[in-house]
Formats: sequence, C-alpha cells, structure tokens
Amino acid sequence: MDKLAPLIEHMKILCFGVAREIAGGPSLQLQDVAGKSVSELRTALLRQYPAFAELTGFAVARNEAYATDDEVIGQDDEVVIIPPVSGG
Amino acid sequence: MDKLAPLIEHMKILCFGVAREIAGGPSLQLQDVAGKSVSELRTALLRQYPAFAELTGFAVARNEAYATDDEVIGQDDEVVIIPPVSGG
Amino acid sequence: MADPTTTIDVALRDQPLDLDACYRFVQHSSCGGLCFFVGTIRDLNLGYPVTHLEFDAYDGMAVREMEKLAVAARDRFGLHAVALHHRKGDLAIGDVAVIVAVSSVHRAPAFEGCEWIIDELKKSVPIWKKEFRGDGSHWLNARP
Amino acid sequence: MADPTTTIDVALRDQPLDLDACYRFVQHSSCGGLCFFVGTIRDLNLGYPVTHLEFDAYDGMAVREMEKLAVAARDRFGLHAVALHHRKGDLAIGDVAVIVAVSSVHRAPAFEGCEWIIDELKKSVPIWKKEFRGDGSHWLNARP
Repeated sequence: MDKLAPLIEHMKILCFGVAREIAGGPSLQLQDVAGKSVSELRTALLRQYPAFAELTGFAVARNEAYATDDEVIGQDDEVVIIPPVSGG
Repeated sequence: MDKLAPLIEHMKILCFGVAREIAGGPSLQLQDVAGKSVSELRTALLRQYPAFAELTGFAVARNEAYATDDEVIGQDDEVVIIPPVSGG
Repeated sequence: MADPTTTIDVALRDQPLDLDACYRFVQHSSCGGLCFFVGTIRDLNLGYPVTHLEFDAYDGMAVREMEKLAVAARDRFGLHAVALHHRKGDLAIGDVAVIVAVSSVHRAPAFEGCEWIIDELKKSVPIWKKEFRGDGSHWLNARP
Repeated sequence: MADPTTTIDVALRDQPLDLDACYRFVQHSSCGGLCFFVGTIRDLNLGYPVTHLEFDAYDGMAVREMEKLAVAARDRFGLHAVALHHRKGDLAIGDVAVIVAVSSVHRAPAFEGCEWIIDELKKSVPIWKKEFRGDGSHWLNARP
C-alpha cells in the first residue's frame, strides 16, 4: 500500500481528553501533514472533524512542547491536539 | 508585715523574653498598681526600671489580653509586660 | 543558582501523593519559609454533586511543562527548592490531585511562588479532568 | 459559619509539630484548596550564623491570641478550617517553629488566609525568640 500510493502520507495525531471523544479514539489520521504549518493543520483538522470548532479552543503540541501557528511540521514529529487543560 | 504596712500594696508583674533579663527574673514588683491606669503603670515601671526605655517598645497585657493605656488595673488582675514579640 | 537536578522534583503518578515526601525534599537549613498547596477533589462543582473524577495526562509533555514551571518559579522568586507532584487516573472525593511545595529564605516569596505555580499549572500543563456526576460525565473547561 | 470548636485547632507545645496532623484536621470533602505555611529555623540570620534558638511563650495568652487569629481568618476569608500549631522551648536549625494550615472551597482565599495568619501572628502573639550565635545570644526584635 505504501509503495502503491507514495504521494499520500497519513500522519497519526494523538488526542487526549475531549479530543479523544471527538476523534473516537486515542488518535486520528490526517493526510499530508508533513511540511505544512500548524495553522494549516488546524484548518485541515477542522474540515475533517468539525466538532473541534465546538470546543473553547485547542492548542497543538509538537514533540512535547506547545507549537506556534507558523511552525512547520516534520515527518517524524509527534503531533498532539491539546484541548483546554484542566489539571490541578 | 502586711498588717504593719497596709497602705503599700505590691503587685507582681510577670515578665517574658527580654523583660525577664531586665527584671532579673520571671517577675518584678511594683507598688500601688491597683486602681492605676496602664499608662500610669508604664510611667512607674520606667521610673523603677529605666532599661525598659531601651527597648523598641513594650505592651502591657491584663488577664491574657492586650490592655489599652486607659484601662484601670484591678487588684486581682494578672498583669504582664509584653516586649516586642518575635514568634513564627 | 543551584543545580536544577537537586532543587526541582517533579512527578506525575497514578498512586496517592505524599505531602511529607514533598516537605522532606524542599526543607533546608538555609530556609525559614516553606509553602505548600494541596489540591483535593471536592464533592460539589458549580453547584452539582460530583461522584468521582478521571485525570487524563499527556505524560511526557506534562512532566516537561511541570519542570519548566518549577524552574521558572525557582528563578523568578528566588526559591531554594520546588516539588511539584500531580496525580493521574481515577480519583475519589477528598483525594489529593496536586501538591506544590516550595522553600525560600523568607516567607513572602514562598507564598508568591507557590501560588504562581498552581495558577500557571492550571493554564499550561496538559492534564485533563473528566467529572462524573449522577447524571453523566464531561471534560472540564472543554466547551464554552 | 460552622461551629468554631470543630474548625479551629490551636496548639502551643514543646514537642515536634506534625504537618500530617494539620493536614488531616483541615482537609474536607467540600474543599478544593489547602494551603500550608511551615516556618523553620534558619542557620543564618541577618548574615550571622545561628547555632540554635530558644522560644519563650506566655502560654495562656499566646493560645488565646492564636485562637483569635484563626477565627478572624476563617471568618474574613471564608475558610473551612484552620490549624495553627506553634512550638516552644529549645529548637535546633531545621526544626519546625510554626505550622499554619487552612482549607477552603477555592484556592485563592486559602493562600490569602494562610499568609494573613502568619503575618499577624508575628505581630501579636506573645512568643519570643532568643537567638544563639557563636558570640552570644539576644532576644530578636527587642531593641532598635
């Protein structure tokens, strides 16, 4: 499958808290994320999972740190949806 | 002795902290305190023990509570010199 | 500034937290003021009876963010040491969710630093509470 | 307001103080925020090495003043419970001189109330520290 469709890359995006409920599991797949900015990832995510727009907001983490909207996502990055936190 | 000199009453004033060092013990005696105000007690104390004037200040407690200068001291009151506190 | 490895103690665990362990970590002969915040699970939230809570955490990032906060507080408030322990998993009413422990020479920075850490933790550390009531459950803060 | 006898715990003793006992007294299912201040003996004061301290107390009045502070803080900051334990006698470097423990529904009043109590205690409670250094001893705060 990888060899037959090399041009479409799926990236696994990890989900926690309410994001897991929206994704229907601990992660979701988005196409062609590598090379895009975090801002573009947000747009793609909202198109595929409109329920994220119902949240108070969400952040994106890249390799265990908050990512700014203009950061570019690399192929091996760990990308995570961070819904509003509520620890403490 | 009490019967021979009934007009001079001595009252025991308790001392703590630095006041014990000035008094040379856990208490000191002042004459004719009952019926006087706290303010008058201060004056009498400073006359008899001038070293109290070297302190940052001191309060007077009557029956386990801070006394104001115009309170009048009764014969059976517990009167205590309270030098600047330093607990905590 | 002292070596971070000896003055910062961060933990995220699914076992009960230990106030005495935090005390022993932060106490020091140079310090006169120690301040502790202990966050516990309340039986009532926004007027509704709560039965229990579930804490979800993005473990690696949560620990990194807690470490950042502890180091930032130590440097900003001149603290001697910071212990920051957070619970995850299922918690019952009365259970301890978080302990913030700080020590400093004088007391004012200890209070300030301790409160700053818990305030910031609630804004930035990727941990999420799901609240269970008699009539259902929901993730706190998630929706407007 | 709750019965003072069940929500205020004041002690002045010549034995080591117990942080866990204070925690157990103030913790409650209605409370989400507990704040503790622990005052310890420093090895250095105003630049001078300290060897140990002696605490003198006017016991009866000290306990009454501590009770007044605890009740005033509970009522002023809407706290659930207050434990206020003070040590007396001879203390070594690192020993705990005082513990202030408070609980409340939310955390901000817990921090405020806890800091208010220790600030006021240092102004009004009749307890005196004698500091021992290598070159002698003196009562703290006594002289200008």
